[in-house]
Amino acid sequence: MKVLVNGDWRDVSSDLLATALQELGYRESVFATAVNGTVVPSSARTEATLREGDRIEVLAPMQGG
Amino acid sequence: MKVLVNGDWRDVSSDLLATALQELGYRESVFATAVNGTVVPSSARTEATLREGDRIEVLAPMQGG
Amino acid sequence: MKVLVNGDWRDVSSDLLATALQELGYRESVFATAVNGTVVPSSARTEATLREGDRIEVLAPMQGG
Amino acid sequence: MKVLVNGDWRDVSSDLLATALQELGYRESVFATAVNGTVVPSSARTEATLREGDRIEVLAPMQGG
Amino acid sequence: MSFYGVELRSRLMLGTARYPSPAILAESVKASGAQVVTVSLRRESGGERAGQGFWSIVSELVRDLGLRVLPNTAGCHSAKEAITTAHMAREVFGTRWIKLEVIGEDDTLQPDVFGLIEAARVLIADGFEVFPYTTEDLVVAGKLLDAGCQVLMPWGSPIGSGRGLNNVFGLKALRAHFPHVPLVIDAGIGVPSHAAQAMELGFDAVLINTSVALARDPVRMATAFGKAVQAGYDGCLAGPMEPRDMAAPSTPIFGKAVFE
Amino acid sequence: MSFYGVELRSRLMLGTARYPSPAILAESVKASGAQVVTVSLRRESGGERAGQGFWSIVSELVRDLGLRVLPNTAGCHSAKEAITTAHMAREVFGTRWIKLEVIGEDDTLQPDVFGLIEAARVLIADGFEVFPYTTEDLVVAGKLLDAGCQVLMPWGSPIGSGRGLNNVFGLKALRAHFPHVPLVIDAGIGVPSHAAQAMELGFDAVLINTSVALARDPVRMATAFGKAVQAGYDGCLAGPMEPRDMAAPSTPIFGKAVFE
Amino acid sequence: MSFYGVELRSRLMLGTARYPSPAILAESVKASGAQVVTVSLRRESGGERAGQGFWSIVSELVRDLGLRVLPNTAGCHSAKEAITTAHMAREVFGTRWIKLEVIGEDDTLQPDVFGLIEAARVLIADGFEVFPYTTEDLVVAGKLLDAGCQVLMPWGSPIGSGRGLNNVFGLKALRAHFPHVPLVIDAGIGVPSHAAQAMELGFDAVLINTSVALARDPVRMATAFGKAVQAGYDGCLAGPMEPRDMAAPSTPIFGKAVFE
Amino acid sequence: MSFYGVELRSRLMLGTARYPSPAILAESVKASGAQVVTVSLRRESGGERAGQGFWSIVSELVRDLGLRVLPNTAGCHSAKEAITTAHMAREVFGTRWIKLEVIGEDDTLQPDVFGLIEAARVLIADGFEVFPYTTEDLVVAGKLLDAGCQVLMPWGSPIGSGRGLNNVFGLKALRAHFPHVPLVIDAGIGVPSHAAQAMELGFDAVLINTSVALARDPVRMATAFGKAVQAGYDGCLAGPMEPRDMAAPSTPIFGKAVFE
Repeated sequence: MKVLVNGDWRDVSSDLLATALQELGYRESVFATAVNGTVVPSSARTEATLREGDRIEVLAPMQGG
Repeated sequence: MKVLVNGDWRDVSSDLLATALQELGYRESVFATAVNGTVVPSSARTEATLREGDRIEVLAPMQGG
Repeated sequence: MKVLVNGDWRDVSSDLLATALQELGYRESVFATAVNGTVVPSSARTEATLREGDRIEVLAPMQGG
Repeated sequence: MKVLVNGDWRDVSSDLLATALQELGYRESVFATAVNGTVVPSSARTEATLREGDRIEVLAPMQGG
Repeated sequence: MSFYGVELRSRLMLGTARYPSPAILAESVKASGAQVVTVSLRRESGGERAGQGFWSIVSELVRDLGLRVLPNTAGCHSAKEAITTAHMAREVFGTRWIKLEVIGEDDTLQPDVFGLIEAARVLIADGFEVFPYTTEDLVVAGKLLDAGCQVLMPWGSPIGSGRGLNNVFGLKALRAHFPHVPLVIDAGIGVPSHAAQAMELGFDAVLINTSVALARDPVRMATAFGKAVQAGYDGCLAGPMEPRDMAAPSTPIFGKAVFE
Repeated sequence: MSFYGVELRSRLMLGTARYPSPAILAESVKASGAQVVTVSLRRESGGERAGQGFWSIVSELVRDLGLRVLPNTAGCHSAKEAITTAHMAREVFGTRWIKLEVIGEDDTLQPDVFGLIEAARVLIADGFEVFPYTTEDLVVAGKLLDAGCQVLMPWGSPIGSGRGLNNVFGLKALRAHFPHVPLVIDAGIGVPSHAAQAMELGFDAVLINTSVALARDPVRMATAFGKAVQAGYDGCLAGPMEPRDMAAPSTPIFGKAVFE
Repeated sequence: MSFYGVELRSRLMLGTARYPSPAILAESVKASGAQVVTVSLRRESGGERAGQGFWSIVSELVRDLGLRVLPNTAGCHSAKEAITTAHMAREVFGTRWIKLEVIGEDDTLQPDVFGLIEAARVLIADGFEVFPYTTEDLVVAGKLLDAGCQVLMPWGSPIGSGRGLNNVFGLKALRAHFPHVPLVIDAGIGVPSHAAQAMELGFDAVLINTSVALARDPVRMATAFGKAVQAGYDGCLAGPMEPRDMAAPSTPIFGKAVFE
Repeated sequence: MSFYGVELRSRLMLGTARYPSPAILAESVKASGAQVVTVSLRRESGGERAGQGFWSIVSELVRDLGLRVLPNTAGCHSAKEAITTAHMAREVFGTRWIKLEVIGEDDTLQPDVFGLIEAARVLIADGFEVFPYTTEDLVVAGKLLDAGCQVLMPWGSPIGSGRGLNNVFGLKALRAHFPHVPLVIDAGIGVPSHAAQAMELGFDAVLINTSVALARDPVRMATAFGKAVQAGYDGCLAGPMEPRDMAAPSTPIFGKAVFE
């Protein structure tokens, strides 16, 4: 299934957000997620299902002013 | 009938705006009118009816910056 | 003998600056003196002679910016 | 005879300023002269004598602010 | 320069309030060379003729000098008030032009940019040609243009303050972002050099009132502003040199005499 | 306004250096309305005709427009140099007027006020009418007046810098302390609003050169400065309102309509 | 000073971006004495650990120094974006505080006050404690307060410009109209004297980033800003003298000696 | 920083005049961290003990805090007066240091640079270490240095005016031309940000009096100035960023999320 992750098209096999993120290499680290512009809290990722073409944003802490 | 003219309560006998204005001393001069916050153009004054308690604004040209 | 002390005419009997200053009530305190626009150091006051009409300045510490 | 004209050494044969200036090509035009830092007015040039090594300034009008 | 298709030669606009006398008002308008004068509306009681008197003076000027009248909505604190006032002004003054003021705060008389945009939208839909009194805010400016305004009137400083241009940086940014929109500095100009500076920054025109009307000699001050606006406009178009940190001799130093 | 008994209508004085061409210089002088132009002297070699060429252009302007020529001692770094140069200028230009510059520092081209006062004394004894290029220093100004100067030319900012008035406070104090002495801002004016500001502060005239000569369009800039000087002068005499910290309405609020 | 019930001693807030190294960031935070640091969010690809690395440094500082983290919504151009980003920040940083930026224009990075107010309303309803990055506009400020903001963060000048306070008048008016609201100058401070000036105007705190991070010696600059903020705060509370136009002697002249 | 071979840590110098009470003077000196205090002389009549009282307070501070006393020649209007006063001060205060003031004009209390240079020459020949109160004039500065002064004290604005730095350009030029001479801003500083600004311009120290003494809370203001001077000094040495005309995001925009 193709999904748009941070602006790049990626293939994932799982249709669960949590599992898909693991496939994409996101582990242990601190990050936040949104699917199609809606925030998906960490606690909800194991139940959030993905569909072909979904837009996923994965954001991590960075420097800010 | 009591109407509020430019913030002061006044008695007028006519329930037509045009006639009431004449009663109130407005003649010949250049002015614009609004009743209850709605503009009443000069041409419509002869048909505009007044009710007890109506708020009438009569405005004339003045200096402005 | 009349001398001008800080702008006021004063009578002093002594013609020695040191003694005249004592007459005028200057004792112990920290001050500097000039006679006719010339500085007279403390050490020289016992030998400095005065003449009728001399202008004496007696200055003490004060606040300054 | 060598003289310094506006900072350059030049040979002139005449020891009269007026004639020397002609030799140097100054004709008709509006200019002012000084020899060794002293102004020599136009009227005095025919009588002003030069000596070996004299410093001559010849100045003409220019733009100024 | 044109406002809503009306070509104007003069880049000075003049307010009509606070003059010592109608005669001095008339003389000041003439002396200024202004082609646009602002006017307003106020309550008049029956039998009173103040408005009529004022208007007859202005009408004569308008006719004799070929002026345009620009009514304002001074003193309005909401879009609704401003809209109603604009309609009444259109009827009285017979023009679609309206200087739209929606005041947000009474001490600084700063624009309420929210009410301003709302009123601008409504009035433009109603056929008005709106001159909005606004701040130097670029986003607000963009929304006013989107609403259909074809002129913007940013403040220099509070109305009647005479402080000149409080935020030169902000005004420069406004000019730079909307290079093709007629921009008029509308408030706070105190002395002719302020007006010249505004024009040098590239603004298209200046609207003055208090600093002429309250000058000791309003007519002479009107003349002064007329010249200042031209001076600043010419100065802008003439392409000024860049300021330098240090000096550069104006008189060439090449060929300098040496007297030892 | 008069300088050493010579009445002048125009309060703008113009330098003649750094223009793109003699023709543009001539047009700029005309456009500015200036009645005084500054000139200088430089070394010329035999056979060269540059000075002659320049002078014939200026002479023609002087004759046609009835100008006064004000020679300067630009580039002089000592009283002696300046005195010698002044004498040579008097002979060449046939005037007792001399704009006395004694430069004390080459980056800022600031006056050497010591050499200046010394040279002023000597030249005045020699019959010159001295226009000293000076700082805003009040004590220096007093000494120049004591020496017999009847005009002072304080700098606005370094020559050719176009920075405008660096020390408004100091210039105001100078004006306030010598209310009856003709004071001319001599250097650093960059744009017309600077010139207007100088006049609004009460200065009697302004001398401009670089900011006209180096403008993209010198002739138009000359026009601009001509108007700006008039605007500032009129503005000063018209008695400007005092600036206010906060706003006051320019449209009277009495009689404001209420639409609920 | 308290923000949403959190008492803070230090009136300096520090951004974490653009430092030469994480070590210099950490030292700068310590040197500044700041108790609040701002952070942000960005895209991270799987396997990348940049965010994690940054966060572990900041977390350690936060723990060791007892800091508060203030996440921002930098780079968001709409209310929607800013709202989504705020929610993600809340999850990642575990705080209800959000420095709300809705950018309206990319050259000046000025706030879009419309999107700002809209986002503030939504976020406050969602339980956030909003620190809005806004302009000096009084009407906007009023609407943000009405929306439930308990702190305002007006800009001094464009983010990263180092220009200081572009509109001192406007900022003074803001301070005067909301005397009891914590007001933080959020952008454009370039040197310590700018920060001191902001505090002297009565602002409650200052947020600095670029001018520390891009200084040649960020740690020393952080120290400098720490002191400047205290100096300005003390100076404000100490009740400064009014400036005078002309001089008054600071040494009493009574008793002055006379030497003829 | 050293003045005539005396090393000083604090870059704030404090005047002792115009405080509400001797106790507040003493507390202010302590709070400021100043290591140099200025004092003066005045006429005292026999039997009077005011000078003695003042001096015993200052002496105690001097002893306890290890201060240096810098006597001035305030109020002197000629070189002769100043020279005589300096000699008397040397005897009373037991120091070769003298803050040399020769006042040229009573409203602005500006230096008479002619009398100043003359007095400086004489006093240096007499063994004094002269701190001349001067203007920003570069030529005057050069002559004072030639006379043997090893410190210069240019004014910021008139003594007691609290106006800050009237001529930033001139002061910058002074700093640039004499990079190795200790330069102290001596007059006119009104608020801590002025002091910080002076230090950011690269000045070595600041002398304050009136703005501390006449503050509502002099002790707190003394603290404020102490911090401001350090802040400005650190800020100068930390190498500030250059100000920019437009914005630069402090939060990196690379990696910005997209929410459609």
